[in-house]
Amino acid sequence: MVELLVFYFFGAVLVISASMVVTIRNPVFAALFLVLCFFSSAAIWLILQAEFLAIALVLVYVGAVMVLFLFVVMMLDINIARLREGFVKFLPVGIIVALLMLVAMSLVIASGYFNREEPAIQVSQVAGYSNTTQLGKALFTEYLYPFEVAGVILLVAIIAAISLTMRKPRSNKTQQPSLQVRASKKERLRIIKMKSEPKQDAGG
Amino acid sequence: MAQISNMMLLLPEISLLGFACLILVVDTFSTDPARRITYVLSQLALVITIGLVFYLHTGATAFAFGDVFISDPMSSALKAMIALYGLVLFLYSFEYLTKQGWVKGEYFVLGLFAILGTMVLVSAYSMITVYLGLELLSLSLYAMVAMNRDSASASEAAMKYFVLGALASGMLLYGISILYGITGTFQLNELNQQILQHSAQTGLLVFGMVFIIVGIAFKLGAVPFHMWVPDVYQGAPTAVTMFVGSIPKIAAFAMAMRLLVNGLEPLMTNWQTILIILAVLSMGIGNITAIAQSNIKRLLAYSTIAHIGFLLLGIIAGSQQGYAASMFYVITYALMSMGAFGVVILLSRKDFESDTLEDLKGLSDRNPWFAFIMLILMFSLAGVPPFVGFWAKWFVLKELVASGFVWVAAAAVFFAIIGAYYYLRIIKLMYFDKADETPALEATAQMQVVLSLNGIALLIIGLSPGLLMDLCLSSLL
Amino acid sequence: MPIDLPILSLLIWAPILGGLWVLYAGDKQAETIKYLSLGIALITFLLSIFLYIDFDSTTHEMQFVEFAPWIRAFSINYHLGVDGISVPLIILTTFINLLIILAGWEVIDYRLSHYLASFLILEGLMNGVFAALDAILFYVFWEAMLIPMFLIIGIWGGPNRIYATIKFFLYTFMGSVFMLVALLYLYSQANSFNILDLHVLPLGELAQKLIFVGFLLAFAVKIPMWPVHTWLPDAHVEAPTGGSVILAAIMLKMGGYGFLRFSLPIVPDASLFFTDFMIVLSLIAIVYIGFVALVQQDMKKLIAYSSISHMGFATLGFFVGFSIFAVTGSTSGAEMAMGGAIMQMISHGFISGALFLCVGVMYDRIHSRQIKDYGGVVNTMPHFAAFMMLFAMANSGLPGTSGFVGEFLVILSSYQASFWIAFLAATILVLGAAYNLWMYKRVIYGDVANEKVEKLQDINPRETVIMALLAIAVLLFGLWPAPLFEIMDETIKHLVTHILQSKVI
Amino acid sequence: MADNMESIYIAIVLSPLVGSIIAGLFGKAIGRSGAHWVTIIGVGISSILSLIAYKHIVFDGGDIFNGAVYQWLISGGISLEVGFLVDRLTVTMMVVVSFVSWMIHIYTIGYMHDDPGYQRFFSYISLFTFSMLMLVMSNNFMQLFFGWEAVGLVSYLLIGFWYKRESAIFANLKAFLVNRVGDFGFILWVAAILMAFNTLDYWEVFNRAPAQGDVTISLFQGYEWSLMTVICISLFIGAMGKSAQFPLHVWLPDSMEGPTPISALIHAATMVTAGIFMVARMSPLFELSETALNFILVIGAITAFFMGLLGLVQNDIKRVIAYSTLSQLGYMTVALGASAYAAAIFHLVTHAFFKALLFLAAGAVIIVLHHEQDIRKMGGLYKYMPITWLTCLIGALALIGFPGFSGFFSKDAIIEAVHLSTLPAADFAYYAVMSCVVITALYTFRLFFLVFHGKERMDKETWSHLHEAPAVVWVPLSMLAVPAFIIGFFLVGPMLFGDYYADAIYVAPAHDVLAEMGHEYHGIFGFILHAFKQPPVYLAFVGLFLAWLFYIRLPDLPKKIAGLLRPLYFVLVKKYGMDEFNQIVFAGGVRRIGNFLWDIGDVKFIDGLFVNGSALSVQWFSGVVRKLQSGYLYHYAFAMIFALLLLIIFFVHN
Amino acid sequence: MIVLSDVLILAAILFCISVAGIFINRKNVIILLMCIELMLLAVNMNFIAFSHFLQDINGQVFVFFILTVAAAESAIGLAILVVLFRNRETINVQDLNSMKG
Repeated sequence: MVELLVFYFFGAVLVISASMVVTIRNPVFAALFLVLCFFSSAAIWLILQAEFLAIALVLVYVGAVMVLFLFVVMMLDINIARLREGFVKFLPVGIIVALLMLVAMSLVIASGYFNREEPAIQVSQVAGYSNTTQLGKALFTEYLYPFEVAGVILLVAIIAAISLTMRKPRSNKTQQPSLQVRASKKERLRIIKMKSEPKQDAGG
Repeated sequence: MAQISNMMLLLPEISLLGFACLILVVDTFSTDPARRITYVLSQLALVITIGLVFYLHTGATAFAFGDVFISDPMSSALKAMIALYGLVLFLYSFEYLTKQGWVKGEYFVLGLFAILGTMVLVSAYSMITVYLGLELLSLSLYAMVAMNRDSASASEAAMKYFVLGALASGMLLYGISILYGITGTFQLNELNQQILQHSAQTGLLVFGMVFIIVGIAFKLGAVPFHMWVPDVYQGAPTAVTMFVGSIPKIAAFAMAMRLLVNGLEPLMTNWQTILIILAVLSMGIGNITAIAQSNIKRLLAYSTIAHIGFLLLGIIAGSQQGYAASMFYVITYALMSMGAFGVVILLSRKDFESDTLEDLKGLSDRNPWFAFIMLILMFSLAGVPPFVGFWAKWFVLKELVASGFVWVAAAAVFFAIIGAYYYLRIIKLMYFDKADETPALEATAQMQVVLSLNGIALLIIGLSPGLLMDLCLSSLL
Repeated sequence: MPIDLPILSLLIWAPILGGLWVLYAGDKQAETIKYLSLGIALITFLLSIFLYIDFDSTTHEMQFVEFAPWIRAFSINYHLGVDGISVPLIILTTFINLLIILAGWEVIDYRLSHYLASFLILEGLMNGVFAALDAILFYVFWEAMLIPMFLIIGIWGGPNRIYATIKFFLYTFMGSVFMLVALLYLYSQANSFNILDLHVLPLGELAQKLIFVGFLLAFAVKIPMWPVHTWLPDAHVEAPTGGSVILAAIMLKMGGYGFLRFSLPIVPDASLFFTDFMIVLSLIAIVYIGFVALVQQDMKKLIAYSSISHMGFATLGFFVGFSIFAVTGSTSGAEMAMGGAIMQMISHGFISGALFLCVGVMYDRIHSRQIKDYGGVVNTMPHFAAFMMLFAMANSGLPGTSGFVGEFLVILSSYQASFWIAFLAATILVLGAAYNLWMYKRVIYGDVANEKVEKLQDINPRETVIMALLAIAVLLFGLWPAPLFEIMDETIKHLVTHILQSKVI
Repeated sequence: MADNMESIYIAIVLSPLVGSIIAGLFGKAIGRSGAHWVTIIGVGISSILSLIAYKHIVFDGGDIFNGAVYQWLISGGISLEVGFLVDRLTVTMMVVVSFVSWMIHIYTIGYMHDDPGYQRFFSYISLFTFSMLMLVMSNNFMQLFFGWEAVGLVSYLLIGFWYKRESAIFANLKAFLVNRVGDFGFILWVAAILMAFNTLDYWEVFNRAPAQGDVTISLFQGYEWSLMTVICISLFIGAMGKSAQFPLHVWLPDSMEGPTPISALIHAATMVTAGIFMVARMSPLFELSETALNFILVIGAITAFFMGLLGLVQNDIKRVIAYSTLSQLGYMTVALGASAYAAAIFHLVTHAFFKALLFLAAGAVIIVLHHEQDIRKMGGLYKYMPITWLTCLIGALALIGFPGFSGFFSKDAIIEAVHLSTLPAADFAYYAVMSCVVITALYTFRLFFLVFHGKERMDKETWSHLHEAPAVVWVPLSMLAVPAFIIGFFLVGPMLFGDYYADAIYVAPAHDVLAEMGHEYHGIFGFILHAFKQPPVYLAFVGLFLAWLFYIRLPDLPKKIAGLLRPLYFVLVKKYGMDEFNQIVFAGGVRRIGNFLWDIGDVKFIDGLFVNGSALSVQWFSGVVRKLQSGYLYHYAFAMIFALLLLIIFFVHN
Repeated sequence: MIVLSDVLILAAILFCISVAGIFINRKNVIILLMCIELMLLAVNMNFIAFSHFLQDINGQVFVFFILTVAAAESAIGLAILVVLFRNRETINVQDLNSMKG
């Protein structure tokens, strides 16, 4: 029963904050509401016994992704005032379509088959069950191949992000690894042969 | 789990990944502004991949990694084609980037990753791998589209592509989740079995399937999920447009095959109807809108949409031969599309994309040979024999008719007539109009050779389409 | 001629490869490529004559058959062969092409090699259409033909050439794609693209009707029948002389050939069902287009319309046979109608080709096709006037010329079906004479109309040769058509017997 | 002998053709004299051989020849051949045709002496001779049609011989088209023959014809027509075109634009009589349809009477003769209608000679007067051109049927035959031809008097140079004058009442008016005496007298009468308005229909609405669809979502 | 006890909000990126619910991958955004219509 209440509570928070994300004009606030969304989702996930993912959500999303968002929001000097114009005009149509969509989806989802309660016997009730362990086992055995692919995806993201955003330095100096590596002894140390000066007459 | 035999099956992917990483490193330390080493290594990677695919090709079907990976004749054939097309694409791209003066190592690296993603997708036998392959491909492409950082239209295109792509993959995921909720599996074969057992839940299954189809349709660029196509084609640098227009179509075909045929075959009658709507809309909207275009890349985008409609027809046929027809279609279409963009690249000059139709005026006076190649390309795209485009259409139509969809076939040929108009218009510009100005075409020898081969290939395959047809048929039977 | 020489393949590929050779040789050696093309065309023509000599007219079976697998997976074959219907058409093709090469001799100075190559390639493709026994092979030739023709009109055509050529292409393309669907449907039933297999394939009634409609769209556009004829005047008018000649002399015949090879034998019951419809359309073509031709101000347009009207006889002849059989119960009338229709096609090939060449001769000199720009040409070009008189008369179906034979036989036989069919068909006697001779009067007769006409030079030896060859053909087949009918007779007999048998499942 | 005869027949046909081809193709090489020699020799051979053939068939009683020369084609099991049927009818025509033609060839040397198209002209008239011979010698309907059209072609070429003259090229077009209207009926007739008899061979058709007498054909729903009637009427429509019967006569007067030898040869002696010949040849068919015979009678009578009237008001010397020709053709047609085929052919033969004579005489006058054709500008020529005057007088007397002259016999026979005919239309025809006798005499001698007598009305210059025509002109005149005068004596007996035609002409016993007349025939003088008991002779005298009165005695009278009967005069001058009617209704109407079909049907409706219309609507639609591609991300997203929504609604919630 | 469809409907609401956000929002591209995150969250919710109710760990594995990909996606999205902003000095969605038709 408590579970249910908690679920509804966080569900409500989730829905409200999600609506705020969509409708609020200031992107900073939007990002913050998104954080709230993630938090409440994480809570619900906990109820659904996905502990690892709930934590990961908070850590990865709130900790990394949302910071990135905020960083970009701050970095780009956006004229917020202009962004507020003419928003309401499109709202009704949008809401109607979204509601229709929701109705269409809910009618299907709520139909008999999914209308069931939690299974009576749950694996988590087995002693020593660890969600994280189970997940880890699956990941590194059955899903090794997808796991590697996911790794590649992250690599692509890195390459892409760098290659897109990295600019040739305008004023500040940066290192150029290719030049550094190629630097040879000759370039670093110039040995200048100098004519030795004629020895001064000692005691001259 | 990861036995040697598993790894063996993955050799092409592994080698490609290895090369990509190697190139990434080499590129970083290369000082050559022309990036010749990067380019050569990328081509080498692809050649080796092709070699490995051939080497591993047994004609048998094998699974690896808990059945999330499949190696079957179709995947081998498609991988070989993808890598081969990658070779050609890189060649054209290198020419283009050199001309435009912004050769980047990342282009090739990301290109290789995109190809890798395609290969993952082609070999995917679980919805997870389908999704990951798709994302690997898509993310690489988003970045490639935006790669020309100084181009406003490129970044706009990339943004549109990205947002819509993410939306589509979100829908795909939603569909996957519903299917998972019903069947409890991601593995396509099991999915197939489970659906049979859950036939009472057909409504729900179709619900999930609709979302999945949206994802596929988006990747293919089928109406009404096509709206990104023209903008991306136009905005992206031509080399990238060419990329987007060829290999990912093969990937999307593979994705459709895996999900709809391997996974959702029991729901065939349902998806056939949906696909018919999408196909007819694609052919209609694509062809009709193309008529009004004045930008070649945009025109080719709409033409792609129309061709996707045709491509879907083979899948709609719902028979092995029909799938083979679609495969034939996508392979030949990619070839034609590359050739067409190759001509656009040929025409382009430094800081000048040369992508309006006006730029084609009087091409036959400026360079009769490449005008002739373009002529072959256009007639092939229009589906006029003896070029290969005809056989592609012929094959899908034949299978469609064989499956009893005669009226769909009739509608298809009707739209093909409308489509012929704008191809003819291009030929008209090249052959019947006089050029306003006639700057000489700049092209390296290898570009000329490859473009010529590309054009002539259409004729040769057109004269003897049996080989490729046999390949497609044997890949699917 | 040793019988094992692949003569049909040679007829197809010699001109195509020759055309590529010419294309390769390029414009720089103008004289060389002219003689080269002429040589190729001549060789092809001679080859086709051997076809006639070796032809066995005592059987309706396909002859000179060549067979090689092409696409094994779907049993599509490179399957060639000719019967009594295709041999005359092939000879017509090679003959007309020979003349066209000659006709373009001094006239074409822009991209000559492309011009010559287009026509040579076109010739090969057209021979392919007439020789193909595999439906897909046929279709490939049929469609591929559009490409050179599209370019010929578009590059060397008149001021409105682009509209005309695109209209031509799309119109014909529209027709043929539906034929493709029909062929594919047939394959799904027969598992074969062999035309001869399709001939004996039993089909349901509805299927037959739909297939008929698919074929009809293709062939009706090509031949062309009312009301899908409007591409033809535009295409003819805008095309260069050679293009107009090919269009009129051969391309239109392909529509007729299609009816004979596909519509009638493959779906005889549907043909029977649509007979009245087809007859009505044919009659409309004859009468309506006759009227339209009368008021044309442009000579080429006039001849183009007259072509449509004359092709109405071909379609009438093909389909009236059913009605004749229904009335008389004998195949004799149907055979005669069919023979007349084919004769009409052949003869129209010569006559319309000749007339277009005539207009071309004048156009080369004055650069106008308008009737009003001429008058009194006979004063300055008497020899030309004489030839044109012959062709104009032939076009109005004067006995003794080939134009008479087909019309005569079709009218004669259609009377057996109904008086009114013959009545309406026979109006061409008056209308045909009216538009041909009225044009002749305004263009050739009369006093010299203007100074351009005053300065005209009579036809040169080259043009004389072309005209004379055509004149000989027109008179020969007019005075003695028997050899032609001898070739066709067995085939027609077999065809008529075949189409009168129901093959409904 | 038979084999030889076949070669002779072929030679008869081919020698003019060869001459024509040589003169036509190599005219320049052989020169002017070469051209006339080669053609005259060609036609000469032909006429001499024709005489031999005539002797062979008529006098020696040789075998009738009926055989094929070669197979034209075989289709549907029906063999169409080119072949000859030479019997007594044919051979008569052959002699007339080749002989008249020969004379005219010779005459042409003088008439066309200065014309630049000299060789061409000879080529044409030789070609005409060939065509006409093909026509008369044919043994089947296909070849008949060939000859039929071929003479039409040559007629077309010759009327338009002086192609610079607008009137000439108008006239030849008109002639050809009107003839084509006739041929339209003709070809339907051939088709009907084929349908009914499954052959086109004369003899086979004739043999099978009686069996088809009761067969009917349904042209309109519910109305049954006798097949024979349909056949015969369509056949007669063909004859109407060629033989210039009302209302297809309009081309003949205009055809006078051609050179005079042509008028004589084609438009008087031979081609225009082809229709008469043809009907006579087809007598076995016509005898099976009384309806058709009545129709023929009516048409013939109308033509004879009304065209004769027009002759009264014409001032062009050739046109007067042309209308006379029309009228005489009407006589022949009436004879056909009355089943007096022999009389028709008899009149045909006599007419050929005397009308050719008249034309050539007129031509002689025209040359002498330097191509002046208006009879109001002639007069008193008898003093200068006595030979012409004499020959012309013979021709004129023959034409009006002056007793003893050739025309008398034939015309009288026709009138008598019509009188005896029992067909419903016979009475009408009888009165028409009777009254026409007066008219004929009147216009003939009006012409004769105006030209040769009275005051000289030509201008001074011409007057001073008047002289007799050259020998090449008057020799043929004299040679034609002889038969025009005497031929009746020789032919009337055998041809009308004897067994001259043997089986060539068939008359049903019920219609056989000539046989009836034959009962009263007792030699030529009996025939002449008998004629004096009948009105026609007196009527001819009346006409002659009136002409004398009007144009010699009281030259002012005609004008007064014309003034009195102004409306009638106007109608006659306007030729009953036929030309205007045709011009407006047919020529104009056809052009209007053509323009309508083209402008509205083709350009606006098919091309505009359907072809370009669909192209434009596609283009318009393209513009509309383009707008959907707004470039806005949210629209794109919205489209995706909305499509998804629709898919869900239709496929999940269906 | 929580009923499966409750969670699913919650996810559906979230999904619809995010979807609506994409086409309602016409001003700020960043919000679009956030909407995408939201959408993935909705999907993840689905997976986790199913995973729980089916007692099958595979669903959570998928969520793991989705999280990974989503992170990569947002990195690239933001990178594109930065490039876009540099080129056009705006991230207003309404300004992104230089290509249309």
